[in-house]
Amino acid sequence: MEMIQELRLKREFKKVFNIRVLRGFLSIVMFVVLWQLVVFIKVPYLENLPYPKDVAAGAADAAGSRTYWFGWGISLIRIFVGFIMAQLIGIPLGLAMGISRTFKDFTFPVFEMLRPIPPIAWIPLAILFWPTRELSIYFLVFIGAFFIIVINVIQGVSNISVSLKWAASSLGARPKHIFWRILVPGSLPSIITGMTVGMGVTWNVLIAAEMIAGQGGLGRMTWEAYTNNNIPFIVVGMVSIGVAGYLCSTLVRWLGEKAMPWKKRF
Amino acid sequence: MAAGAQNNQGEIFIKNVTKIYDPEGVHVVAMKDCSFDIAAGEFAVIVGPSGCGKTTLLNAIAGFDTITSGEIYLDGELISSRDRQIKPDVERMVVFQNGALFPWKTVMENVIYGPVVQKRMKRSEAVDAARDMLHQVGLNGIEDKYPEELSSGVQRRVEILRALINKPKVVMLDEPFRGLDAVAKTVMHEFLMDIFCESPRTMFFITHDLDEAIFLGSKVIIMTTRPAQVKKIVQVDLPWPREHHLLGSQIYLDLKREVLEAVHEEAKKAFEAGEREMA
Amino acid sequence: MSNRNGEGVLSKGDFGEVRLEGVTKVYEKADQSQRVLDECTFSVERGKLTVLMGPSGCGKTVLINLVAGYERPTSGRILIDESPVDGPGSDRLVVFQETALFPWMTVYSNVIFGCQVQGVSRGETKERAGHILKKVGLYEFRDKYPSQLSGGMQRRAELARAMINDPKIMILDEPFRGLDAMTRQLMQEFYVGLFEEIGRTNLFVTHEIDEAIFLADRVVILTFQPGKVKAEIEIDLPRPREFHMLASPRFMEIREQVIDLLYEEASKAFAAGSKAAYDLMGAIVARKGACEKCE
Amino acid sequence: MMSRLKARVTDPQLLRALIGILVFVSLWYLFTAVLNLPRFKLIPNPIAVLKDWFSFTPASGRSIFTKVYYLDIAYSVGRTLAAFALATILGVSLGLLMGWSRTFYDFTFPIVELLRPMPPLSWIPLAILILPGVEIAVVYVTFIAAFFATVLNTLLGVFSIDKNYFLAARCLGSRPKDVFMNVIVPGSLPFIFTGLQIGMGISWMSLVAGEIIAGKQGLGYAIYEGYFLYQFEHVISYMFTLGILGYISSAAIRAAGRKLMAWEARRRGA
Repeated sequence: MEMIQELRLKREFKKVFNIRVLRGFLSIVMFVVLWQLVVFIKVPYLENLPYPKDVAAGAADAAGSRTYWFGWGISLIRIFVGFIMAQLIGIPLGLAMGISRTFKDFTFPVFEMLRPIPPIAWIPLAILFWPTRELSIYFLVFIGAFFIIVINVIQGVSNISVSLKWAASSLGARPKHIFWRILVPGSLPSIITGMTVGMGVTWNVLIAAEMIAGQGGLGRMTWEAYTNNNIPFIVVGMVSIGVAGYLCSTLVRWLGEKAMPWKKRF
Repeated sequence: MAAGAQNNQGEIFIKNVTKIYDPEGVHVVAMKDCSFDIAAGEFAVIVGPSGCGKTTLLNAIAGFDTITSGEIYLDGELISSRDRQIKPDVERMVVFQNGALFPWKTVMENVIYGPVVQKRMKRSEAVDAARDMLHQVGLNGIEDKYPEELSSGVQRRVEILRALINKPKVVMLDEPFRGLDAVAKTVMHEFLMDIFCESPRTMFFITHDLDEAIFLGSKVIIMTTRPAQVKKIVQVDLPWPREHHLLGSQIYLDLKREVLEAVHEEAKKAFEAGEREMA
Repeated sequence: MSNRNGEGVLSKGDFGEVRLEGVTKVYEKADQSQRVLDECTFSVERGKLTVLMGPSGCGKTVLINLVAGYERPTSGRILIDESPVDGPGSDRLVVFQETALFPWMTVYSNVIFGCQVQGVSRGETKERAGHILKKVGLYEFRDKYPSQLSGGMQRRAELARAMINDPKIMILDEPFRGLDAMTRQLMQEFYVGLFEEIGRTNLFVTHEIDEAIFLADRVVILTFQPGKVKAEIEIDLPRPREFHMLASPRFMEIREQVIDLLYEEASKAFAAGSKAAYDLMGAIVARKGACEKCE
Repeated sequence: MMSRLKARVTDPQLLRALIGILVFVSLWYLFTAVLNLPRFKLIPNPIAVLKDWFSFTPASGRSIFTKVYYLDIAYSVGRTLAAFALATILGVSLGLLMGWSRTFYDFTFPIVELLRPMPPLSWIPLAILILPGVEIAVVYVTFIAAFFATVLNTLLGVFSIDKNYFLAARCLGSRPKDVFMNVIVPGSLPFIFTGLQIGMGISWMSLVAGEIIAGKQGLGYAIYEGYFLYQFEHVISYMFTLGILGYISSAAIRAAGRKLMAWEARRRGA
């Protein structure tokens, strides 16, 4: 019994003074100190960096300004419109390609022809084609997520073990049952993976699109800070973009967990 | 190292070993006051329900993990206790459950890995020694293949050879033949029997297969379900080398019945406990 | 569909009989053809448990797929109660090697899947499911997902899913593979008890000798490529079967007989250069040595 | 051999692929050249694109017979290769070290996680400002893109190695450095190559953005220039050129992976 008591004490001790959490904290402190130092002693090239405290001041300024939060809103709307369109079109397309060999044979080569083109290379064409700048940004965001989701859905469908389909059909399931109750839930894990990866790429595309062609949005604000030579605000913009991207990915992952309760063990 | 010297080495004393796992605050008493001895050069087979702490003992002897209390001695040296965890070493060799041949090395590279990395042999010497060993057991011609090109039976034999080339005092095998079919298993038993009869050394063999246990073991140690203790030790006094026709003999059947009954009782207990835990 | 006597939902007596007549299966691949099954003729008797054994690559799984109706034989006929097999049907149910529970459905949803897609009324579905889940001891676990169950529980859930459809014939393709030996032994006892209680025609594939003899009324042994029927052995161990029998002289006798038959096939596999060749060559050498010593 | 070739040619899959591509190109032609649909007016038709791409005297001055086309390719490929090589060397070694040493992991992982969510392209303004010369800024942005993917996948690779290999290696008398060379490096290779594959994709994308925003030469820059000069044919032919280069580079990584991981290839063959 005392052995157990002792173990419990040890665990409590570890919880409070967890060396690993401590090291993590330390490493971030060190990072900030190093940053300060690098600017202070004027390391070549890095001397142009703002001090951490300038960035903090910039962030405080930004948090109080309406335009800053407006930028968040614009960027988020762009992401969601483009991203959701990509899912709405990409998931059914991927399912169709995964299920029908013939359909895949006809469409996949075209798909493979366009897929390796970097999404950002579509920028000029998108501006040309779409009547407004806003639409062309939606389109670019769409391209960023579209190919990834389609590939993942196809993979998801083909990864479903044939014995699950056989089991269902020997239990008397007809094609519509197999589609809705086997193929759709079975490819869900890959769909979520595709969405997570797509979300990452999408932010990257959006930032480029905003810098090049956009009006407003976090990317544009960061770019304008550059043209105004407001270096602290460039860093604030970068961090904001990072936070926004992180929140979006977390949202997708959370949705995934909600949609797939069977993935959780206990 | 002379063969005679080896015979007197590899004596294991396990004294009052207790192991408590304590992940996330739920303490699990895996083993409680477990004691038994294995004589030098003895083929000890451990059977018992899953999760009964057989692997706990193996990990402690090999030096992979600690024990909560008790002591384990090898040839009189304390190798594991509450405050002592010996480092893994070539004198205590482990053959793993799912096979741990390095998939990125060929058979030859795998077998000579030990002697070369310990700088005990030159590469060319090790290659010769390995080739001899492979030849002796009829596995020549596969030196340049990767493990995954081979059937799992051959993989297991190569892994056993990789352990033996280091001339360990103790060889510990954790369900090494799990997943092989009946025919392949028989081959493995013959193989292990030959090796053991040629140069007996202490074996610590974990299995679930009772025929295997009685056929190979000089004694079968049956463990209880959690918390694990020794339930029964059955001495197997069958003549060496064991041969297959033994399987039909009355003395074998009696032994099997004895082991079967003891194990079955524990398996049922473990099963019921498992269901309770999950509910 | 089910006669509701005291047993509730599982019918008694309405079991099927499977007969294979000269079943041959040839796979055409590019420019070569591979004969997997060759003139297989045997029957799975009504209400009996027939075990199919053979070395790896003898076409056991193909045979299962043919009987289940997932594939068609190249020639020959498969008859169920005198009518030929024509695609999958709910009179035959297959329990697969690796578990084929739908991971995204709870145990309960898995079990009622067959009833749902066949349009069985809600009340009856619920009653049947409750009955069967209790029978396999999973009633308390009905709201768990398969990944939250132990291996043994998953297999029982799968058996329940198959049995709720009240099939005439159960086809089991190494259903206990991957379980550890202890759990496997307990599952065999559970299954043999279930079989002895509710009957049903069973076609059971395994490569574990002990499992085959312990469960079977009859063991059918297939030859190595192409699969033909090599031998049929009646297992005359008394029922109900109990685990003690594993250590009975009769059991060991049959075991030796089966091993001998399998060795012969193993040697052929070796001659054919199968990947398992080294095991088998070893087997033959070991075997010969042992026999010489006996004499 | 002949029969296999014949099977290839008569394979419905190939035929269907050709039909699929033909339909796509025809639709494109129909919308742009024949029907002249409202939004398609400015988009060049496929024949015009091909003509320009393979012309001796292209209106845009950029076709496969002009020196400037290969100069653009050389700039872009050079930048990507430099950035990618740097990302591989630094990323793989950082990832392996993080996987090897708990302490090192504890200290570095929080920083990686802090910097990783920032899209590589958000670095552009800062990179241009503080780094000497636009060239280095573009390479830096491309590098960052591949770097995090490589670090993360290498780390995942080390974590994916079966624990038993470590135990076996220690049993056999390995010192830490032997474990590193004989277990960690080969064991994480499959994941490393996945990481390189992903990194290469993001690299190309970031390169194009970098070139558009800050570049002076290269495919991305030329695309944007084409847009301003109303030479839309070469916008499209350059998009396809980028696609082809991207495809070749990922094929090259796959080939290198197969070469280095003979055991994986043989398993698939068997």
